[in-house]
Amino acid sequence: MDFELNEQQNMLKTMARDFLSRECTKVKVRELEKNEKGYDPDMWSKMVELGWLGLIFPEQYAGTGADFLDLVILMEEMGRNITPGPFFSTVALCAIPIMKFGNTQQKARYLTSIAEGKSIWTLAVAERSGGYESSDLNCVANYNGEDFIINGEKMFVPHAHVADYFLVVCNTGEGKTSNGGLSVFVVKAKSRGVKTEIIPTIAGDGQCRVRFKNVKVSKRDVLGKINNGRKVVDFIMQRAAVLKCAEVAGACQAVLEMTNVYAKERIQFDKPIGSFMVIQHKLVDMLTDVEGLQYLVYHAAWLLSTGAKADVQVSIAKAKANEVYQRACIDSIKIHGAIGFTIDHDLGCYFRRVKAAEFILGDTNLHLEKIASGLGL
Amino acid sequence: MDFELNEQQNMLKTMARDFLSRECTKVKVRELEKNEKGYDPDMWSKMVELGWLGLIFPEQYAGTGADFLDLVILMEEMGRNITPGPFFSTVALCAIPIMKFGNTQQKARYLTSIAEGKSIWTLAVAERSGGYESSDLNCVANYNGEDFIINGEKMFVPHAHVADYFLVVCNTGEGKTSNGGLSVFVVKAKSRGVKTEIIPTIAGDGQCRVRFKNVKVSKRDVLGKINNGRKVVDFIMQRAAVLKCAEVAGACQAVLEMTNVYAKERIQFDKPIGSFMVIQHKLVDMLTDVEGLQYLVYHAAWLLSTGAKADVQVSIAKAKANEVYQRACIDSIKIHGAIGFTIDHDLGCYFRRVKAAEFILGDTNLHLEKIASGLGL
Amino acid sequence: MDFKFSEKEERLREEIRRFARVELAGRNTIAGMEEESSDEDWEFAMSMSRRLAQKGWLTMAWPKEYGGQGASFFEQHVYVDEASYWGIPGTSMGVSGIGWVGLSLMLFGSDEQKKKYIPLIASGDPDGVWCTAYSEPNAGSDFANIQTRAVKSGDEYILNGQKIWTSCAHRARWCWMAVRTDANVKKKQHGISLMIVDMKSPGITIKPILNYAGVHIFNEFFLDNVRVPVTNLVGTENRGWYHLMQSLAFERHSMAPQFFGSARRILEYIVKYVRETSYNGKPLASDPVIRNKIAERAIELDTLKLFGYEITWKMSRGVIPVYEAARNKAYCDFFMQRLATTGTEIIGAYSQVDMTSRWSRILGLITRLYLMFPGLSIAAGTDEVQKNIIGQFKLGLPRAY
Amino acid sequence: MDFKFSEKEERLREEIRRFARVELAGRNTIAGMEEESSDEDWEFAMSMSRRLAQKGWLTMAWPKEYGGQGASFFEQHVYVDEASYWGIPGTSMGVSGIGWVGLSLMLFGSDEQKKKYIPLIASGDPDGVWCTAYSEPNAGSDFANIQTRAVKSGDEYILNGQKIWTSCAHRARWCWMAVRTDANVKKKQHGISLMIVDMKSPGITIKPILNYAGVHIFNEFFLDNVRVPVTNLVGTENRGWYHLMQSLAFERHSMAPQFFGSARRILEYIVKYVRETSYNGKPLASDPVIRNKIAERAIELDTLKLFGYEITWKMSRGVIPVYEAARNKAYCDFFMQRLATTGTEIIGAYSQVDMTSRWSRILGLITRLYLMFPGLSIAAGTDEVQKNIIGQFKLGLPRAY
Repeated sequence: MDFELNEQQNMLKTMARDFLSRECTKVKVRELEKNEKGYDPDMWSKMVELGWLGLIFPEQYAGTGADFLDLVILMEEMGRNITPGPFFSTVALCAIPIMKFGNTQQKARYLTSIAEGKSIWTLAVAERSGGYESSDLNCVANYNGEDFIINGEKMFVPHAHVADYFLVVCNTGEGKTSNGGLSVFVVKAKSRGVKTEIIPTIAGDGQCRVRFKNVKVSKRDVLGKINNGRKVVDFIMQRAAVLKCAEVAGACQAVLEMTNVYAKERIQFDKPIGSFMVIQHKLVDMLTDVEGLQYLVYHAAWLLSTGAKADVQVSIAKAKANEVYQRACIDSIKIHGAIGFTIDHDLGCYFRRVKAAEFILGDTNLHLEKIASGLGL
Repeated sequence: MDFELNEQQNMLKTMARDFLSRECTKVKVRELEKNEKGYDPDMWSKMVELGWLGLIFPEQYAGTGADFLDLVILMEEMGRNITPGPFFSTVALCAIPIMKFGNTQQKARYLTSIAEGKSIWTLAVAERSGGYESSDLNCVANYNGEDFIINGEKMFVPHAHVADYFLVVCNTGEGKTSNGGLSVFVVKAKSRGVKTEIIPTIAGDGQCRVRFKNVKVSKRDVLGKINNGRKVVDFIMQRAAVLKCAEVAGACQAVLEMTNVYAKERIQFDKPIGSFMVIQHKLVDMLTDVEGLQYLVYHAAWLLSTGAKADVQVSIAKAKANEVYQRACIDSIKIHGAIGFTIDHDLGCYFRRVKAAEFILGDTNLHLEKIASGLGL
Repeated sequence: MDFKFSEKEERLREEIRRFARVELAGRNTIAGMEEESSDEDWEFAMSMSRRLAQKGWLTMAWPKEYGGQGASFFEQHVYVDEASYWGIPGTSMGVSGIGWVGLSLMLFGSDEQKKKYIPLIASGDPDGVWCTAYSEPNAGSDFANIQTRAVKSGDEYILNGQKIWTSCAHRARWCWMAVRTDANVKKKQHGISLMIVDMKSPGITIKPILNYAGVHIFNEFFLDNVRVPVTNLVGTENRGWYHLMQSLAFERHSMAPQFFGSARRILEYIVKYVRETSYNGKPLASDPVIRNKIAERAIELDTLKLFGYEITWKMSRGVIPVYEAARNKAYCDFFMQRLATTGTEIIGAYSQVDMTSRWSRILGLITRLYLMFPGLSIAAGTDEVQKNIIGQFKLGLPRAY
Repeated sequence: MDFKFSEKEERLREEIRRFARVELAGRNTIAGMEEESSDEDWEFAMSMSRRLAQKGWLTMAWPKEYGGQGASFFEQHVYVDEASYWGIPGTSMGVSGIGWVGLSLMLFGSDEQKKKYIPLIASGDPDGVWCTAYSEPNAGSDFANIQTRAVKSGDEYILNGQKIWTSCAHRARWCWMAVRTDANVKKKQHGISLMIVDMKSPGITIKPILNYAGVHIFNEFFLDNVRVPVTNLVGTENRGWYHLMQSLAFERHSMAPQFFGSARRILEYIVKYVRETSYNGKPLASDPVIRNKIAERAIELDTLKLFGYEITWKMSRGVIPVYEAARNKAYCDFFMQRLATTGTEIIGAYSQVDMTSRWSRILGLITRLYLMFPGLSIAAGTDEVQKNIIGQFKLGLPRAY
C-alpha cells in the first residue's frame, strides 16, 4: 500500500503545474470561452511538444510510453487550472479506445497523428436524451453491402467543430438491446453529409450538435468488431470517466485552496471570516470531500491500471465527483459572498463547468445504479 | 386565512398541557415502558372523565361533539408529553373509521362504549413485511355461507394485548388487487383462535403480534361494505396519519424547547454552548423544521376538516414528520452531549419512539410516492 | 385555523392571471433583477410597471394617500405570488422603491420627502426607480462597518467613498444610501445616516460588475465630493442603523410569496417535463428516484407556502416579522438550491445550455435558477446572517459572532 | 500509488477469518463498548482477549519487548478491520489499555510503569483492563476545564473530585486519569497531570449511568481523598495536557478501520436482506430508491476505507496523524448516521424491535447502530471538536471558539 506519487509522476505534476499556470491563466480561459475555436492552437502545439498528446502511447506510435496513472496526474493538473480545448476528447475519449480496440493500421495511423498534434478527435455518443444507455441511441449505420451509411444526430459532442475525426456510436444490429447492436465508427469530420453546429453553453466550452445525413463510411473504419460497440462504449465510459474525475478532483482542489485563502484574508466583524465556526466547518467539510474524492479517483485509476475489474470503483468515483464538484463550488461562492458571483472571479469559471462534468459519461443516478448492480442488487 | 387557534382549542390545549404535565411525567412514561399493560388505568379513567375518548363523537354517542381540529390539538399535547397508552389506537385507528363507516348499530354500540371508557380498541393491518399496500396483506377471511373465518397473522398491532376489540383488515376477494378484495372486521379480542403476544421494542410501547386461527366473525361485523376495505384503510391512513403527525409535531416542539434551554445553560469554554455558531444554527434549523412541520400538519388537518381532497397534503405532513422527528432527536442528542444519551434524560424517551412513528401508517417512501402520484406523476 | 383565501383574494388572483396571459402572450419574459441587464428588457419592464400602476397593483398595499389601494396584506400576498408565477416584469422596479424605500419613507421620511418621492414610485414612472447602497468593500455581512463619509457643509453633505454590489444603480434615478456621518463612535452601528442621493449628482461614477453568467445587475459606485442637500437626510442623523434595520425587514418579508410563485411554476414545468421525456432508456416519470425527489421538492414548496402565509397573517395582525422574515429568507435559499439541483438533474445535459439558446429546456428557467441562486442567497444577507438573527431574536441565544 | 495489501497481510486476514468462524460459531456476539454491560458478555470478551493475546494479535503492533509482535501498521490495520467485521469481543479490553494507555506509557511512562503495566495489557489479563477518566460534569468538549484536584502530600497525591462518562470503570483494574495538580494557572491547559489510579483504592465510588437503551457503558465516579503514590504520575507534573493530546491522537486513529470493518459487514447484510425481502408490495432489491441509497452508502464506505488506509500509510511513514485522525473520526460519525438511518428505512418497522428479540432483523445490528451512533459520535470528541482541530491544524484557520 502506497499513497505516494512516484518520481516520474511528481515530475510530470510539477511540469504541468508550471506550464499551465504560465500558459493557461484564467484570463486566457475566459478569452477562450468567447473564442470560436475554444482552444489556443499555440498552447496546443506546446502541449504536443511536451509529449502530452502521446503521453501514454507506445513509442512506436510517437508516444512516450507513460502509463494510465501518469495521465491521471496530468488530467488532475489540467482540471486544477481549467485547460480548455480538445485534449480530453482526443486522448481520453478517442485515443485510449483506439489503443485498446484499434487494429494495427488504425493504431499506426491515428495514434501517431494524434501524438504529433496532427489531428483532433472527439467522440459522438449521446443524442437528444443526453443519456448513455443503448436505448437512448438511435443513430443508425446501415450496411449496403459495401459501406455503412450513417444517419442520425448526436448532441453534446465536445469540440466537434474543431475535430478532424469523430468516433461515432451507431446502431448496426437488428433491434436495440442493451448488449448488442452498437458499433463505433471512425468518421472524418469533413465527410460529406456531416453538419456540425455549436450548442451555446454557460461555459462556452464548445459542445456541438452533429448531424449525419447519409454519411458513408467504409467497413474498415469500424473500431473493434461490428455489433460490439457497447463494449467499446463501456470501456470508454470507464477509462474516460476516471480521467474526467481526475480533472474534477484537480478543479476541486483549486476551489478549496482559493476559498481557504479568502477565508483567512477576508475580515468581517474584525475577524477573518474563517474564524466563524460555520464558515470554518464548511471549509473542513470541503476538505474532507476533496480528499475523499482524490483518493477514490486514485483508487479507481490504480485498479484500472492493474487490469482488475473496476466498474464499481469507477462509478463510485464518478458519482462522488459529481457531488463534490457541485457542493465545493456552491459552498465556495457562499463563503466568498458577492465577489464569488462575479464574472472576473475565477470561481465562476469552475462553477459554470460543473454541469458539463456531471452529465458527461453518465450522471449520478446512472452510476449509482451501476454501483448497486455491482453490489449484487 | 387564520393561523390562530380558537377559544375552545386554546382551552383544550391548556387543559391538556396541565393535566398531562401533572399526570404523565417522564418518570411515569419510563415506568409504563416496563409495565406489562403499557398504560395507566387510573390516568385512562381520568382521560375518559375529561371527555377525551369521545371528544369528537356526536353527543348521542356520549361524545362532546368537538371537531377533528380539536383532536389534532389534543394529540399534539399528548405527543409533546409522550402519553403512553391505547388512546391513539382506540380513537384514531378505530373510532374515527367507525364514525365514518359504521352502521347505526355499530356506532351506537361501539362509540358509546369507547366514549365511556368501557372498551379499548386497536387496528390490525400490517403483517410480516410491515407494509401497508394490499399486496403486503395476506390475512384471509373466508365466507362459509354463514360466517367469515379469519386466518393469518398481524404484526406491530399497537396495544393489542390490552385491547377489547380489533379492527382487522383481511382479504375477502378473489385474488389480491390494490383496490378490491379487502374487508375490515370488528373482532373481539377474546374470540376463540386469537393469540396475542408482545413484540419487545426499544420504546416498550406495547406493539403486538396477533395470530388468527379459524377465528369466526359474523358478517354483521364487517365495517363498511365487504370487499371495500381498501377504502376504509385509506381513510384511516389519512385521518390517523395526520393525528400521528400532530403527536410528532408536539414531540418535536418539546425536543426543541429542552434543547434550547440546555444550550443556554450549558457552559463550555466559558460561554453558553448556544453561542457557538454551529450549535446555534443547528438549533435554528431545528426551529425551522419544527415550525414547518406544525404548519403542514395544521394545513392537512384543516383540509380534512373541510372535507376537501387532502391526500397529497396528508402525505406531505407524514413524510415531513418522519424526517423532522428523527433529525430533531439526533441533533438534540448531539447538542446535549453524553447527558442526552442516558436513560434518565427525557430525550431518549423521544428518540426511542422515532421509528414507531416513522413506520406506522406508511413510511417516507410510501408517502413520497403518494405525493408524486398526486402531482400527476 | 383557516387556510383559505377569501373570495376577493381569489378574484384578484384570477384577474392577474388573465392580465398575465394577455400581456405576456408569446413572450419569454425576463423578470426580477435580471431585467436590469439589457436595455430592451428594462424598457419592457418599465412599460409593465406603468401598466401595473394603472391596474392599481404595483403598490396595492400602500395607503391610498400614497398612491396605493389600501389593499390587505393578503391581497398583496396573492399579487406577489401570482406575478412571480407568471414572471411579470416591472413588478419591482429595481426592487428598492417598491420593496422598502416607499414603506420606509412613510415611516420616518419628512413630509416633503413623502410628497415628492412616494407618488413617483407608485406611478411606475422611471423617475420612481431606486437603488440601495449599503454594502462597501469592507462592509458585507458586517455592514455596520460603513466607511463612506458624509461631512456636513452648510446646507449640504459632502459624500466621499465607495459602494459596491449596488443592483440597479445603472437604472436608478435615486439612491437610498447609508453613509457615515460620525466617525468618532464607540460602536460602529452609531454614526450612520440614511440619505437620498440623486443619481444625476456630479461626482458619481458607476462601474458595472457583471455576474459570472454575464448578466449586469451589480455595480460599483464611486462618490467623489458628491453634494447632497441636508433635506435629503432620512430620519434622524446618526440613527441610520435603526432605520436601516426596519428597511431590511421590509426587504425580506415578501421573499417567501415571491419565490413561492416562481418555484411553483418551475415545479409544474418539471412535472410536465418528466411526463414527456425519456432518459437513460426509461420515461423519467416512471423513475422512482426522480419521483421521490420531485415529491421532496413539493414538500419544501408547501412548507415555503405556509411560511409565507404565516408572515402575511402576522403582518395583518400588526406584528413586525423579524425572525420570521429571516427564517423565510433562509428557507428560500435552501429551497432554491434544492430545486435548482433537482431541476438540473432532471434536464440533465441541457442544464448547461445557454438560457436564451433554442436548445434550452423549460424556458431556461432551471439553468437561470441554477446560475442565480448562489448570488440571490447572498443578497439581502447570507444564510449565516439570517440564522444569527433567528438565534438571537426567536431562540434568545447569545450572539454567535 | 498502490492500494494492494501485501501477501503477508492477506494471509493474516485469512487467518483471522478462520479464527472468527471457529471461535464465534453459533454465537451472536456483543462486541465493542457494549460488551462491558453484562457480566456474561464481559466474561466471554475477556476469555477472547486471552485467546487473541495467545495468537499474538491483541497488541500486535507493539514492540516485542512490550509483549507485541512488532507487526507493521498495515498488519494491525488488517487485524482491526477484520476483527471488527466479525465483531470479535475482547479486542479492546475496555478500549483504553489497548487503545492508548500502552502506547502512551511507551512514550512517556517511567521504566517501572512500563515494566508493570504494559505486559498486563498485552497478555489479555483482567488486570490489564483500564478505564480513562478525563471528562467531568463541567469539562466536556472544553475538557481542559478539569477540576478534580490532586494535592501532593509526602509520597502521595490526595485526589478529590468527580469524573463522569467513564466507560468501563466498573470493569477496570486501573484508571488513566487527568487531574489538576496546579489550580493557580492562567491557562487552564496548564496544571493538569496524568496519573495511574488503582481502581481498588479506598475512596472511589462508582455509580453506573445506563444509556437510553439500558446498556451499562458509562459510569459516574467520585473520588474522596483517594491516595495515589507519586510514582503513579505519568510523564511530567503539570504537563498532562500535552501527554493527553498524544493519547487522544492514539484514540482516534484506529476508528476508521474499526468502523469500516463493522460497516462493511452491515452493508453486506443489508444487500443480502434487500435481495430476500419484499415490502410495500415489491421486492426491495428492485426499488431504485433503495438501490440508490445503498449505492450512496457504498461510496461512503469506500471513502472511509481509503481514509483509513491513508492514515495507516502515513503512520507507517512516521507521520503522527492529527487532522487525519480528527477527519476520520468525523467521517465515521457522519457515515454511521447515514448507514443507521438507511438501514432502519430498509428493515422498516423491525428497526424498533429489541435487538435481542427473536423478531429482530440482521442480528439486531442495525437497531444497535441506530441506538448507539449518537452516543459514539459524542465519545472521543464531538463533530464540532473534530472540525475545529481540522480547521486549525490542516487549514491553518484561526480558532473558532
